[in-house]
Amino acid sequence: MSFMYEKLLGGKNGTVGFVLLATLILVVFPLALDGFRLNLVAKYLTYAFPAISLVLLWGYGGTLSLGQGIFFGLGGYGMAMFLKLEASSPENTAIQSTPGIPDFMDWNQLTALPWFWEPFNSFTFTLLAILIIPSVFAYLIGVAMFKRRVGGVYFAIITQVVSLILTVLIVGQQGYTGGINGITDLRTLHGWDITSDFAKNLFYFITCFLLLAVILMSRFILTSKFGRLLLAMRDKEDRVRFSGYDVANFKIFIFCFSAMISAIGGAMFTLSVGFMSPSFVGIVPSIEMVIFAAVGGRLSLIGAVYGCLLINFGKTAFSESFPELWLFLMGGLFIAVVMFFPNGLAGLWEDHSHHIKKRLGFITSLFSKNDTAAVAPKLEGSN
Amino acid sequence: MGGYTSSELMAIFAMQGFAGISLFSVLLLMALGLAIIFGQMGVINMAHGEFMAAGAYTTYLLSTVTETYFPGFMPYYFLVAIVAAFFVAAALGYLAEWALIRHLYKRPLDTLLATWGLSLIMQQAYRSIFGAREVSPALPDWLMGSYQPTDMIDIPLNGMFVLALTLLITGGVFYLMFKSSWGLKVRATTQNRVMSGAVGINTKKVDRLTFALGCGIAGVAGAAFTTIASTGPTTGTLYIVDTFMVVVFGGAASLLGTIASAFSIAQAQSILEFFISGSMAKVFTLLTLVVILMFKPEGLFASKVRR
Amino acid sequence: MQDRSHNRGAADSPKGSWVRRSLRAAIAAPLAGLMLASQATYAGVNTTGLAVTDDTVTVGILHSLTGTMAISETGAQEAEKLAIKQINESGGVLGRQIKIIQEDGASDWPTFAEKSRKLLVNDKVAAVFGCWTSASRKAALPVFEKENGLLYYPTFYEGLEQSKNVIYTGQEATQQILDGLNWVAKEKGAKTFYLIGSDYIWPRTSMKIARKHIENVLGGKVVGEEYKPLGDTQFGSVINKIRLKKPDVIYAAVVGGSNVAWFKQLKAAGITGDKQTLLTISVTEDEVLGIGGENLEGFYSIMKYFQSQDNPNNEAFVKAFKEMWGDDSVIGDVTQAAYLGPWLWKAAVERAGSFDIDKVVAESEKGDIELTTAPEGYVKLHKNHHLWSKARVGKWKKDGQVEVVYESELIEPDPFPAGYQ
Amino acid sequence: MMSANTDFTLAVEELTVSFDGFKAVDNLNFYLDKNELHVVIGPNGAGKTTVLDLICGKTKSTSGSIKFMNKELTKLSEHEIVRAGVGRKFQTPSIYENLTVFENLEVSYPRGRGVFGSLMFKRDAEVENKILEIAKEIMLDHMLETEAALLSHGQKQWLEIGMLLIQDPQLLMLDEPVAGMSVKEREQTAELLNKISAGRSVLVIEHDMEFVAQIAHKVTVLHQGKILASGDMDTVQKDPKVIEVYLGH
Repeated sequence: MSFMYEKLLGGKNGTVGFVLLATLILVVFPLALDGFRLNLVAKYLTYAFPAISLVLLWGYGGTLSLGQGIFFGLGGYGMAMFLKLEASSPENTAIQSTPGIPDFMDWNQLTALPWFWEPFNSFTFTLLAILIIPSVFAYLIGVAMFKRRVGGVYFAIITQVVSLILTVLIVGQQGYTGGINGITDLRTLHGWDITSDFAKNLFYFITCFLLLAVILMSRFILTSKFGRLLLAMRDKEDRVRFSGYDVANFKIFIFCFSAMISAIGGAMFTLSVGFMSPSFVGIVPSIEMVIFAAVGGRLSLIGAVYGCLLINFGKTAFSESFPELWLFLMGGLFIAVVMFFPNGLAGLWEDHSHHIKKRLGFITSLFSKNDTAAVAPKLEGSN
Repeated sequence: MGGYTSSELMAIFAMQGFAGISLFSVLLLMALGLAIIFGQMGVINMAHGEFMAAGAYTTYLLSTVTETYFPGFMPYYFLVAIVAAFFVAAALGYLAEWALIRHLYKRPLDTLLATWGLSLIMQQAYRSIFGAREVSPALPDWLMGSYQPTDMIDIPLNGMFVLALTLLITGGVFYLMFKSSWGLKVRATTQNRVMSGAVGINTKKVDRLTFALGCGIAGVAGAAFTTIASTGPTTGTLYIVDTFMVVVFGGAASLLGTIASAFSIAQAQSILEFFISGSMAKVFTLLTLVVILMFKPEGLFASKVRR
Repeated sequence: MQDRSHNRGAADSPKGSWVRRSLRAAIAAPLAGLMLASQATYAGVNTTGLAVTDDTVTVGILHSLTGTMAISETGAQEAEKLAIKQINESGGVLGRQIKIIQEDGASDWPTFAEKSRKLLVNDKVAAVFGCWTSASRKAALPVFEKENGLLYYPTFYEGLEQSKNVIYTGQEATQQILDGLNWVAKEKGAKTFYLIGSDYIWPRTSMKIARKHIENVLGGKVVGEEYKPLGDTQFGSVINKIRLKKPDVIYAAVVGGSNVAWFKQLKAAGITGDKQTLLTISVTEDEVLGIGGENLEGFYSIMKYFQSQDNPNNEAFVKAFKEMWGDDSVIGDVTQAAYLGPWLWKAAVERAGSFDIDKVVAESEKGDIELTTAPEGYVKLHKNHHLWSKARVGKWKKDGQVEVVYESELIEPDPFPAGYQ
Repeated sequence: MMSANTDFTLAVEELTVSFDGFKAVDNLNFYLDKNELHVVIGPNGAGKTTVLDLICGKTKSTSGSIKFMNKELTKLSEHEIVRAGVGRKFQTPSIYENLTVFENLEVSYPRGRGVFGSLMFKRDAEVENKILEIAKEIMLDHMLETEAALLSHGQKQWLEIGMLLIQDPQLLMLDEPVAGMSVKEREQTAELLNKISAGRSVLVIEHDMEFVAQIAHKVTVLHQGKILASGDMDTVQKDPKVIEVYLGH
């Protein structure tokens, strides 16, 4: 148990933050929000997966990836391919020239299912593919880049280009991918209606549990020697190398892990929203994921979740009332976070928590520190 | 290519070559400003495309004003517009450096995020001021039409104009960076900020002017760009990644590298497009670049330095 | 201007922070019992809990106000508001004034799905007028089918779809394409065609239909088929290919920002209306604002509606539109189609005597709802949820308007055209 | 080119590296015995740091051979060279400022060097004892929980030496270990170096001649990438070429 407590929850402070988040998403939201809003929150929470992956990769590892959309997209598309095949049974698609293949293939004059779609008939394969394909892809990019010590700015730009390539490819090869419309009209999973309210609620809770599990796994990594090495590499990469570590391997591992997390988010996105499109793969969503992490606090796993929720609630609220102002606000937020609050919400919380403590007395004995407290002194000098 | 006469093929060859050169001048013009800002200063300016759009909108504004108030001046306004585009974009750049960039020189990844924020703000500003619709300035007649050396060859005049402008600006940048005393200061500052400060160079001023110069050139690119396409609030985002690829591929610190890289990318893209679809041409070009960069991360033309 | 503010007021009133609204909902719950009593008075026109009261009915408008599609979708939502204003002025629908809740799709497909769900589930609107791109419709469609909503979709599109919950007021691909091709083959004696479009579903499907028609019906030849990535602005290579192939007709479906670059570069390369026949299915008066009339002069568009169409319906429509939205506004094909939506809905509702979606759809599916007042001329709703409409070919003039050079008979909509798939 | 095996801990033979034609190290031959504390001196730009870079793999040689206990290093990557038993301290103290002294030493502890090893690494008694032992040696045992950023400049230098010592290298290379230290700290460092050179070879780059005299068993003078003189301190100091180079500047 003490292993659990120290390694996964991060001691008392970490536990409090974790329990607060769990309470918020597992109890408060489901009680306070109607089905429609809860489904929205599910969508927001799926973005928290890539945001958390960026905390690991960028906040701790010092490697900024502008390509997390790639992995989010791969995970999402994997799930969408399975669901689309199920939705394209010969009975459902009898009207097509070639029944039994997805509608967009038929429109693009394909007459048979492409070979790489075949395995997605199996749900087991799909689940494995969602985890493995993005990791392998990240591994290839990682080996090519990190073994050659490409890092920093160049890594950011190259991952951005890769996400552009993938978008152009998906849009251009619409017979195989559904093109710019994406893969839409997903209805059932093993014959079970995924659009029902019950299904949506279930997906919400699955997303929550997966998210909490991902946070615990990330905690485990960060509290291990690996975590200290990540920080060490970020600040003095040469020293780590000349202490006998193969730095590239560590970066590759964390990149693959972050890819896998993002892909899980993508898969849950497809289930919650009911479709997948190239607009979640490209440059803009990838950068938005970075801002979720930055707003939450780039060194706070839990902060990333709050960052996601805050920005997306803001986006929805603002786009309903002041659509013109939204981009100004978003842009201003980017700049403000970089220039004035490099530690994001987690940093603000840290700075002001003792004021709150004075006022709230008793309650703050629980609230005074969240998980970021442990790493807060390490925030300086990040990039 | 059966069934065509040799003169037809020659004509196509010539025009196809020019299509590549035309793309080259566009890429180069956009990349030059970035090569200065990113290559010399190490600042990742994700808002570079928006500074370009600033130049394009300036041109549009001038064309509208001229058309309404000084119709007689129409044939010449475009030349004025290029100069104006430079100064408007440069002034915006000067402001951005002062407000934003100067605080972030030591944090390159953070400049990336901050300038992305800046680009969002600029896009929305364009949308609020000029509307969401794409606009397109009326061009003087001498920019329209084409030059026909033979019956079959048509070389677009606007393409030639952009090419000439590109050569002019490139020459200017080279002179400024490598022949003038100001260029010496810029290079000194970027190589060793502390030392340059110590020998009496006002490094703050140099930084600000260099950034403004880079943005100004982006503005000129924007003005030139109105001759071939339209301008919308998000026009800039279409080119930013390509532009970065040109600079990175060429080797960030090398202006010659930028030129060579713009040329090879443009020709590759343009030739590929003749044989395969546009999307696949783009995918292949970018993929090749990424693969080459993985093997030669410092870019094609970077000199070997002691690290 | 007064009406405009009225509309905006109607649209704004249900807004506010969602938190506040949730709270309000919580407070409202105990009152629901009381409200049941009042529902009885209009139970006849609404048995499914839609947002209908004794004197109002609420509908949704869902277009992109922000993002890249805002340019195109502005006209459509303006036309829908004009139609609703006119309906209200003439006494409303079943004696009820129409209230609008407007949502922004933000050019983002999932947002369309999200906002559709909001309009249907939270706001319980009786109908939604909205969507523009196929992608946004595809994203929203499962929501409409799931929540049994009703969407009036205004854009000409690729067809291959017929949902119980959607009324398509634009033309499907065959309605736009076939007659135009017949015309150009007959009028210009065209035998060879070069097809070029942006790379997505609508141009590809349209080109597929065009190619089959050219090859199988007209006995012509397609000498080239080309797709450019969305937003691409470099057409040099394509133009060179066109020169090499020397087609009788360039058949184009290039959209968005690419459109401007495409026509500018054509003109710069000396390919102009007096030397080359070019037929496009993607340029309306809206696009011309960006492209510039001088770059299009002499080229042809096929649409079902042009602003310069000469009939009394259109004259009144153009006048009303400019009164409401300003003298500078132009009206394109989709704008007109969007204007039809509220009128078709009103007609169906009044014949059904109810706002219930199922009843309204059932009336619409009878295939005999007509509009004699449509700006494009007489239209009729087909059983298959699409409109009977005419195809028109317009020749562009320098001022950005067309001269209509051809008008077909009413064409039956056929979203799943046999022999063209 | 294959060079014969030797008894030397380190044998550098015909080592050359050029940067765009400029030869920073030119045909260098250099040997280091067990238990030897060898100091390399020379004017700025003589190529001293480059030699260390070449040995520890930071810079790749153009030609020549570096043999460490008869193992060719020029083909190995940095971490392999470290694992072979070569430790290197940088000119400016290179420690993890955000970690405590204890954590700095722990991160350098030569176990759990692989990805999964580091994930499963446990802080057991063996680790703690070793860290304590090293901390004592570098005079920081009273500051184990202090964040490294708060150490004095001299203490940082020691900490970095300690981070090398914990790996028990056969060859220890120190680039200007006393730069910026107080007189007292220098003395303590000299003592430390003399203590740790037992059982291993130590290669030091230093400017401070007084300090060099205190510690060096053998001195090599480098000039323009070549060896100018080599031998004990007295011989070297009297060498006319050396005097010329140092005074001629």
